[in-house]
Amino acid sequence: MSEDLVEDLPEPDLALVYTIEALLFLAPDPLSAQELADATEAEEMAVIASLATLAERYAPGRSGIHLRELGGGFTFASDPETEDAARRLFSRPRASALTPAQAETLAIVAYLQPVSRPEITRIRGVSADSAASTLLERGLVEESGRSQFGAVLYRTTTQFLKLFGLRSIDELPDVAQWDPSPEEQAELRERLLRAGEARAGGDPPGVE
Amino acid sequence: MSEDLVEDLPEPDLALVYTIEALLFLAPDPLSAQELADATEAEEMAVIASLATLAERYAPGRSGIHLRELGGGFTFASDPETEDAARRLFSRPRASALTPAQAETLAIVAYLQPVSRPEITRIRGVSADSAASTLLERGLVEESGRSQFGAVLYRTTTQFLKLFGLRSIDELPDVAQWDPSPEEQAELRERLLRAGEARAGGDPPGVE
Amino acid sequence: MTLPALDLDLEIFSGPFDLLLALVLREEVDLLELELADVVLAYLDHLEGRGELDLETATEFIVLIAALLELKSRLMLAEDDEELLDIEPGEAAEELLERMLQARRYRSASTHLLELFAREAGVRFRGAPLPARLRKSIVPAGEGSQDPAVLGQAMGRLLRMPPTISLRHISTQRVTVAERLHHLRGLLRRGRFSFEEAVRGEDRMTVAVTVFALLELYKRGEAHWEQHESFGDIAVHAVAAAAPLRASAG
Repeated sequence: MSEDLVEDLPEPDLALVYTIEALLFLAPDPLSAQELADATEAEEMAVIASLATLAERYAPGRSGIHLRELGGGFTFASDPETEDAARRLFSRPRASALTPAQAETLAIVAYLQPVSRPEITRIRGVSADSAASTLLERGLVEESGRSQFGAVLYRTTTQFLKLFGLRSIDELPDVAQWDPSPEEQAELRERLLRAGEARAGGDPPGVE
Repeated sequence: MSEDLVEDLPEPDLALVYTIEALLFLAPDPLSAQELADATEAEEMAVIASLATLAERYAPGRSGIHLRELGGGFTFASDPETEDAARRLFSRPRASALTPAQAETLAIVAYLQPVSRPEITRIRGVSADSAASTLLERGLVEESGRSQFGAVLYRTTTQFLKLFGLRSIDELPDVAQWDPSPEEQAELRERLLRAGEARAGGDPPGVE
Repeated sequence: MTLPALDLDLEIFSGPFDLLLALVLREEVDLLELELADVVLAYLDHLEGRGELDLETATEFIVLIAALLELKSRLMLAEDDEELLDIEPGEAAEELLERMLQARRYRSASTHLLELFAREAGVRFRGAPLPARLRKSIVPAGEGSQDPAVLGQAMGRLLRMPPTISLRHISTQRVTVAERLHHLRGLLRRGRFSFEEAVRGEDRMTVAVTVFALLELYKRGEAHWEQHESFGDIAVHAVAAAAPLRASAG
């Protein structure tokens, strides 16, 4: 909820606040202001005002439940401080860790979606089949049709956005920021080129 | 929460109140004071004091979520007054009825029935397990015995015919109009398997 | 990263793997004289010695060794085969560089994702199903609301064969046993066929692979065959599903 929206909002109607509170509690997936407005038959501005009221009530330090804007909508989530008790109660961790192969595959899908398995394999340099299957099973990626050559394409899911604390995929930083500096790239290129040029000079390789 | 319990309770610890709030929010079923005490590693009296605080906060007229005592445990439930909105929210027809994976899986079952899951996977080139489970859940396909190798076979249901407005399976559209190579004479099943195996062999790298 | 810990003792080089890599890139070790298979074997010994597989290191090793293999295979092409080589050495290096950068880019991105994941580690969401009375209100989509054409289109997509890979630059044809098995099984549905007709018009490689496929069918008890004279036609019969395996190859 951005600050400028919170200002100058109409005084929220308590019945609407409570209804939205109940809908967010019931819904398995994040709800957009538009969806909430349709369900409550209220103006979107009134919905946004109600969400601002709820954001204050369900704020860190004020409740064990937090209102979060995630995966293209609003949803309630537990305060991470309560995780120890939750783990004892449900006797399992919230989500098992990702292996490096799964994380890499997920990063490629997140940035290049929709992307096919062969393309992921090409970028990683090793097969991504087992990692991709696990990500599918865990609901972090899903199929999104086929490429013109018939390969299944993958994209990330709302579940992915929820578990990674993202409002939308656009919140991911520009991938180019991790590229090496131009100097480093130039040095790498030169080293590779020199190795490649070995072929051009000297005897035809492999021929006695 | 009975009134006599609320009297003479210790001042509740806010961290404990928030933790119990989070646990009640997460749990699908009612939790007893004992279960909450075990999970939070707190005294049962302190848990009961926290529940009393929460009962005040989540009371009718103060929130769209109510704390209720049910079957010897405590649980959050949505305010019945919000149910009209909930019905509007959840009864909206789903925007895109079938995902691409589901449409493919359903088409394979519809045209080739009875057909086994491994065969569906071979034709698709990737696993169809999640799509097949969803179709089963939605009542569009059902089991129809086992193949000679023991694999479960699937066929479409009456519900499927209704949903697609078909009187019988013979009314399925002729594939010919979407057939990329209609000149091929081989049987549909055989051609699908061949194409599926070619796809599973992998796209040429770099052509995506 | 433990790749530097991999010590090699090869004919032309002895020392840690990362040093070898650096030397190859600086051309101080001739890639053409380097037996990459020995490097792989040394790595396998190294793995066995450690008793555990570190996937991250293994991945890195595979990427590096694959890059070296590709570079070496390009080096090994004789110069007068120029038309077979559609990539210049410079381009090869560019391509390799691009690939390394890309792999590195997404590896870094994955680190960022893991940080986000860890940051959110204690956050849980409610997964409880809807109360029964609300579930009942979910009306199923109306009758006839779905277009059967969706199914026909899906079939059309599934019938599409992926484009065949151009193998002009490779002299051997790529024929797999699996393809020939499929072909033979198709013929076998009729009960019997002659080998002659199974390979009519095919090149020698395909014929050879078809023989392998036939052996495979025999091994699996799906077919047996008879050949009445040397170099004569082979008659192949389907074996009934329940029939015991019979050695009847001639």
